[in-house]
Amino acid sequence: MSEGDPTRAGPTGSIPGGDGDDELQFRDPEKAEALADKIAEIGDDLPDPPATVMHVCGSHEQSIAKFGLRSLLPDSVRLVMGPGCPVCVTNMPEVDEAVALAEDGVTVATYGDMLKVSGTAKSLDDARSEGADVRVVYGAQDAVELAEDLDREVVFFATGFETTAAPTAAAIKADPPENFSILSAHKYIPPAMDIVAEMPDTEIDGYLAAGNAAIITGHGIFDDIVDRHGLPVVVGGFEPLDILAGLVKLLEHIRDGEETVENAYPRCVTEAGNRVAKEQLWDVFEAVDGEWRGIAHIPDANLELREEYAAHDARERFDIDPSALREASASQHLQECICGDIMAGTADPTDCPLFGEECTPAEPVGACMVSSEGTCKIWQEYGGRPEL
Amino acid sequence: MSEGDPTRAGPTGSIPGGDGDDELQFRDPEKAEALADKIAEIGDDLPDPPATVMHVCGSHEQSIAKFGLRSLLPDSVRLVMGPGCPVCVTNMPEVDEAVALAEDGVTVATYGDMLKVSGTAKSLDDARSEGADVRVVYGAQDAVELAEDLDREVVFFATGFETTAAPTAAAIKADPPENFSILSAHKYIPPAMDIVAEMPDTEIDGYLAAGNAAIITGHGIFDDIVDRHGLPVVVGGFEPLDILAGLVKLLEHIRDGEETVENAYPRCVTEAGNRVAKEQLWDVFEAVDGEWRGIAHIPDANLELREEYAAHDARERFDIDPSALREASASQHLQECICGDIMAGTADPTDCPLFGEECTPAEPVGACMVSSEGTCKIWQEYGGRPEL
Amino acid sequence: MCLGVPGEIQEIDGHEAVADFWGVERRVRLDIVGDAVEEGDYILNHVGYAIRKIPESEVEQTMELFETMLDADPEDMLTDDVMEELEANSGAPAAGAQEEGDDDDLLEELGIDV
Amino acid sequence: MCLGVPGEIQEIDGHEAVADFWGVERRVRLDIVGDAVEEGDYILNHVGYAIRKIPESEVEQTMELFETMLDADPEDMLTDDVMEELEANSGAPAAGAQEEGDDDDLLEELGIDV
Amino acid sequence: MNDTASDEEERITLTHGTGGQATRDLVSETLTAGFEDAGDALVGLADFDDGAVLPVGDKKLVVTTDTHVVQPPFFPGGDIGRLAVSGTVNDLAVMGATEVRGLTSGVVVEANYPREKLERIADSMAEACREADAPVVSGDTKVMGNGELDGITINTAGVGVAEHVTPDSDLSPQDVIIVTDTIGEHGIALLAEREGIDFEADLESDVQPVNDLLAAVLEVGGEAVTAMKDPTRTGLAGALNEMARKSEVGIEVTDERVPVTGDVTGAGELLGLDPYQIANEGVAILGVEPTAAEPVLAALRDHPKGENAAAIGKAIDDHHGRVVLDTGIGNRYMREPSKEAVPRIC
Amino acid sequence: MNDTASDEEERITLTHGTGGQATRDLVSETLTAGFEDAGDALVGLADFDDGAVLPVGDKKLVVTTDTHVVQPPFFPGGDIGRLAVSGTVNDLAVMGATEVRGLTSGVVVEANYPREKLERIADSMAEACREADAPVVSGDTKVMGNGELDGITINTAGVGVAEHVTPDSDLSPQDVIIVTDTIGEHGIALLAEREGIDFEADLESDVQPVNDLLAAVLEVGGEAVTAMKDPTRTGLAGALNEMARKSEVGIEVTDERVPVTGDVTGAGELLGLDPYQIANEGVAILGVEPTAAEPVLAALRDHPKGENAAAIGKAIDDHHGRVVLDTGIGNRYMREPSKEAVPRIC
Ligand code: SF4
Ligand code: SF4
Ligand SMILES: [Mg+2]
Ligand SMILES: [Mg+2]
Ligand SMILES: [Mg+2]
Ligand SMILES: [Mg+2]
Ligand SMILES: [Mg+2]
Ligand SMILES: [Mg+2]
Ligand SMILES: [Mg+2]
Ligand SMILES: [Mg+2]
Ligand SMILES: [Mg+2]
Ligand SMILES: [Mg+2]
Repeated sequence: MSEGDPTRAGPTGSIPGGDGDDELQFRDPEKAEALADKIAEIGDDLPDPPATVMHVCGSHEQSIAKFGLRSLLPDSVRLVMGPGCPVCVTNMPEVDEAVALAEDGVTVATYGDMLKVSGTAKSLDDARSEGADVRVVYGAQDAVELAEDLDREVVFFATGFETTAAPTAAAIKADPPENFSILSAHKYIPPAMDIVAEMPDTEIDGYLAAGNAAIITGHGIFDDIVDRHGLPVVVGGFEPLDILAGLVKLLEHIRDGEETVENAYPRCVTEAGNRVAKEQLWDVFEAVDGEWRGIAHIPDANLELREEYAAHDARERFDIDPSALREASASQHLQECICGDIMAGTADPTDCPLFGEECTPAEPVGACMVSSEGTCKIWQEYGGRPEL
Repeated sequence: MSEGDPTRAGPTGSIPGGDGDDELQFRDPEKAEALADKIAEIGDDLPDPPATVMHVCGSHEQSIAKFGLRSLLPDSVRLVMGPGCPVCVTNMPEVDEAVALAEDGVTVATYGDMLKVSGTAKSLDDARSEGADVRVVYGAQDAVELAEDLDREVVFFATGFETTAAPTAAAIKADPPENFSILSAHKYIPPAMDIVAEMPDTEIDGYLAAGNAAIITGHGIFDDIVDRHGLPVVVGGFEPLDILAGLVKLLEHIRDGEETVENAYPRCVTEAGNRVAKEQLWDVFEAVDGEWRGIAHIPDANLELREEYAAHDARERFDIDPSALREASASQHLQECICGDIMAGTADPTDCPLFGEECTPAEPVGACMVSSEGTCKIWQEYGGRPEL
Repeated sequence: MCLGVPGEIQEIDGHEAVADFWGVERRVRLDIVGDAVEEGDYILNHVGYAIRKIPESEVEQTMELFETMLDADPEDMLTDDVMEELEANSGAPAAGAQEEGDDDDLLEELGIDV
Repeated sequence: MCLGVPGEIQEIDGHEAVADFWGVERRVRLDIVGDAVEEGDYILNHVGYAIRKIPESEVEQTMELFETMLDADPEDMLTDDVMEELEANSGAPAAGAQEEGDDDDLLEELGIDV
Repeated sequence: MNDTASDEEERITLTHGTGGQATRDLVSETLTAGFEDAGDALVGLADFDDGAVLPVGDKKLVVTTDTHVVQPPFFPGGDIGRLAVSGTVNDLAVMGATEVRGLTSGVVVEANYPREKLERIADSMAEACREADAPVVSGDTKVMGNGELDGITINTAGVGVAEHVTPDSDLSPQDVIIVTDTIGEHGIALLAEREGIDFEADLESDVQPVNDLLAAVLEVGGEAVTAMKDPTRTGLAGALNEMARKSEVGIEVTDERVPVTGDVTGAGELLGLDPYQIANEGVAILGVEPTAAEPVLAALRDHPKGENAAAIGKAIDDHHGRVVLDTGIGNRYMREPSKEAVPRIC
Repeated sequence: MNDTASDEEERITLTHGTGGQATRDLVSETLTAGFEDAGDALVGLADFDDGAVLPVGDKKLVVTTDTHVVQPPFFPGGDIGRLAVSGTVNDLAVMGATEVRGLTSGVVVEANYPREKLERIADSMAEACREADAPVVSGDTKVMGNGELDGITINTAGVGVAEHVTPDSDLSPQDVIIVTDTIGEHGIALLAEREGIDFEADLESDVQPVNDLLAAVLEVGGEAVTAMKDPTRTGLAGALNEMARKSEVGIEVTDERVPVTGDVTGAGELLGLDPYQIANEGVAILGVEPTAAEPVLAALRDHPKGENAAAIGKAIDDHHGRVVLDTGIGNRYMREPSKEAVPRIC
């Protein structure tokens, strides 16, 4: 594709650079219509409508909102987003630690989405406004290179699910400079799916599992979830057709009462996952209990650096003391935030009285409005579920 | 005088705030004319015209230039400025020390005039432009207060003749905070008057001595100069009438061949001077040999902190290393500067080919163009010796 | 930040490669891609790391999956003819905006009645 | 920086005083003034330090000095009359610019011929 | 670091400077609250348009201003000088004043800034001025201390004369919405350069003055050109929403009709950025009565700066104040970005 | 710290921003070297006047700009908002455009700036606008990151209409030189505030718009008012020198005729500063034909802003391009300051 070609051909879903016959349209409107028709048809046969289908990935929500996919679903299908935004579930005390480090003169590098996430008293963006050195990086490798270039301590505030933790692990294992360390707020998603599936108010009929996470861990990992909760799980990709196809499969299983795992993203996901990535992930991190913001205390769902990497663990290298930051009490508005319910699938952003009023991406109240993977932000940016 | 009174009554020379009868006009045009007539008359009777009268004070030059006094003098009287600008005679290595300290992260406070004085490689202003913390203060006391307010080392780069050294001494003796120290470039003027009087090309017929310095040291100090060089010395004040009156006296002595000291500034100067100030001055400082920029190496003309004040002596407190700054070689222009000749009374600024062209107050080449007490700067700002 | 973006490997240098993402090139690390990767291979990039090689065969498998899903239902409107038509279209993607004919065509396309 | 500026002491607080310099007030240190200073006294300020008390008597002495100098020469134009005139003027200093009469006066003062 | 007490004071944030709702709120609540509008202005401050329109004698004078704070000041495809001239020329042009009577230039530069860079910036201002046939008639230069300013800012104000004023508020249903060029290049090029994300593609800003292009549009379209707007800081999405809101119409846009280069969409996908929400400079949005749409498009495509012009949708009498995007798969609203990916983009 | 190598690059210094010869050199060598002047400008960029004059229809349009970077932004007697409006209104007015058609306002503010301060500044802009009967018609707001800007800068550009243009270059010998007010208050007040030199006197800036005052002048003086100028950054001395140089006359000034308050001279003596070289804002210098001098002075003194107006000298056909000061004791040239006591004064 030439750089000056003023068309949207590339980005509408073809794999780039290939010759004609492998340029596949995963955004093709007519196929989408056909899949939507299929969904409508299955929707008529569902045993206990509406069926609630939960996906657990911000990229899923992005695609759903960006392409207006909910407008294609029948009333008998309810598609909700669970705790799929790693930014949103980052706990305030974790942000406080990053802020405290930044205020102590350490260079804190992190993903752009993390800047506006509020800690107890302030966000990293606030700290930066007040003169702290906070940098946005594209990923762990860029943070390592920053540490190589700078003559001072660089802490990478590492957030994200297992897909993102694997690159962090790789960066740690690739012998980064001494002045580089990690403040891990990485999370592991399967235990959260367990917890949400068991929440009393949450009535999930099936999971559309996140393809990216499954790339690393393999879809075999969802067998336990199927067993424990009696739900079908379908692994789906992120293009509109991937999602619609995943929904077709998932709704078929719901209609047919099949408690099974199915891979609707075979071009990327296998049963065993990416062995190398998985190895590095678990070599560097171990799963420990921890609080997910707005959701719950979840066993084995936080990823902590193992002791042998203490030299690159910011919590070991520094005496982090965010206590001064904790004195401020949560604002009135924050107490009204229903992010937790939204992530548990029991509420939509439009159910929140602050949505689009007091709470906007420019002045977010809850974490769901901060990240481009947060449900509230996505609904706000793409206009939510419009009556069109 | 009310603040809104739009007249120049105050500043044209009366003593402020007094009631009518002590509001004396030291700038009265008609008295000035009478004194000028007197000078013209004496000028006609001078034994060996033109008589060269040297003053050694930037404030004298300021008044002379500002009020156009040279336009009142007959051709038989040549009024020149000697090494009367403490800024101009500050040596490059002294500036280098201040720059090195500033670049090492110390807060350097100094008089505004010092900012643009070039060291070997750069000025304090250059250092400030590059991020060093350099502050302008009104005097030593303000620098002390700065040190009290700041949580870091403050060095006062102290320049000036004995009049200015006395306040520095007072500040040191008034128990300043620990983080306050002095980088002394103070100078003592009588030895310089000795040196200049003996220079082969300099033919001085009399000194108009600086009233300010004499306030501290007393005019008795000039007896030796009279004895050694066979010259009359008249101590003069700074108002136009003071200067004209001083010149009348000095020219009378020249005409009459009287080698004597006379005090034409009795309202401020006594024979013994200001005993308290003198005591503090010599208690804190001792006179040592040193280089005056552009003039000469002069014995006992630099004022150095005595050992007992080492705790507040920047040269003792810090390991000042300006060697990196010394590598740059002086610019071509600087080599053409004739500041030294001007201060020795053998040249006028207009004799310098750079004057007003390559060398301006905005982009000074030599130190005489930097300070508001420098001859070149004064001539430039007030238009020199206009043919009006 | 969760984004996975497919790209084509252009050049490999040890653990690092340059990949082309729809004409835009960027470095990606190969530390955890898990498969042997060569120039010309497609990978999925996540935060600057290739996390998966995408074999062409599996791309086709996806396509088949969609077809299976639709074929499975004989009542479905998607016939082989339609499939063929879709595939034919995919060669000249979305260039419609550049190729308008005359005034009426444009207004018609936009649904404007004059 | 060599400047010496006369001011009138307004208020004394230990080693520090506030002095009035032609209507503008500023703190001055009294550490080295060398004489007992009271409110209402004149001092000469140099870089924030009073370096000299200026007794009124000596101000008059300066005036006398000027007179002596001029009187010493009988040919001088400055008579007692002139002195008196000067002193009279000093009460209403430099207010000329505010008090112009009519047009002709102004132009005349400025040396403009119309 | 500020203490907790001073944290409670309300403070200005980067979001206040992104040109969207937060900026409008700040401006209307704070910066213009006490201002009286010009009694005789045809378009005034309160209209928040690209420029003001004032009657002077028998002429309609357009006046506008923008301060350019772009970081980095040199970027692929241009620099702050070219941007400063283009920005103001284009603000005038989209109001209908394609003939620029005069620009003013207010340069503020940090002490210690290399003179050679300043010269390059000035040269590029001069070149853009020649390109736009726009003379700088009045200037001002200030220097701030080292550390008091991050490099350089340039304010340009401009005055021009309009025959036919094209505010952003005069769309009617059925008006065809046209963009004059591919969108997003400027913002993406800056983002890539600024964040040091080393895309090895040639992402270049297409910043340019387009008054000549719009003069060609007005020559053909005349009064049938009902509205023009400069989709700068808040991108295509922001500009369309503003036009819809002020014109009290809806706007319908078809995704696949919007011209975007492959590089921009590629970089957008890679960074998770929506090209519709990315800044432009050198692109204009037009509202054109249906009958004039084709001639205007033809005129645009005849001009070297308008080769990629496209009709992307139309104004509708529904969804007032909103923009509906047909994604080809489903429909959704196209929203104005509420914060900007890159704060110092213009 | 820069290394020696980069020290050799020529760099911008604070002196380049002081408005005197260094600024003129920088501007003419660098900033406007490649610019073409407006073909039909009556007064253009190259004239370095307070503003440009352009014909628009049958009107003469005056255009000007200034960026205000004053530090501190709040000072006794005013703030940056009042200064920004006054500065541009006065630039227009001294060109003869006492009727302001529109101002533009380009605010750049640092992230984390207290909103309350911004509000105070905006209020004071609005108040000055009302005082000058000058509407802000177009605005722009940008936010720079914390540490990227020292607080706030405001650019104002302005357009006005002049019946009779009063450039700074039209003095003739015998013209009477008038200043409309006491000089130096603005600069001295800022210096004192900025350097924290705690004068306990009420040194207050007299920054104000004087277009109303100059309208009164022009009503009485008409075409006999040959020149007007704003003695801002380089003070009375700078402005007079510029007028003498451009008009190719000399100017003779009598020291004792120049109105200066006791406070200003007192503070000047204390700090070793010459009130003639200190910035003003809200004072104008006029050149008036001899016959109109007295009526103009009378009109000035009838106006509350002109009570202290004074004739300070005259233009002469000698000492071309220079200003001769009669100090009462001797004569000397009054020189333009080549650097400024306080760089960020306007
Ligand atoms: S709209 Fe804001 S406050 Fe409400 S749930 Fe979402 S993030 Fe929380
Ligand atoms: S004009 Fe400049 S170079 Fe010449 S003597 Fe004076 S200071 Fe030196
Ligand atoms: Mg604008
Ligand atoms: Mg614009
Ligand atoms: Mg200016
Ligand atoms: Mg418009
Ligand atoms: Mg383009
Ligand atoms: Mg101006
Ligand atoms: Mg001005
Ligand atoms: Mg703008
Ligand atoms: Mg004028
Ligand atoms: Mg005044």
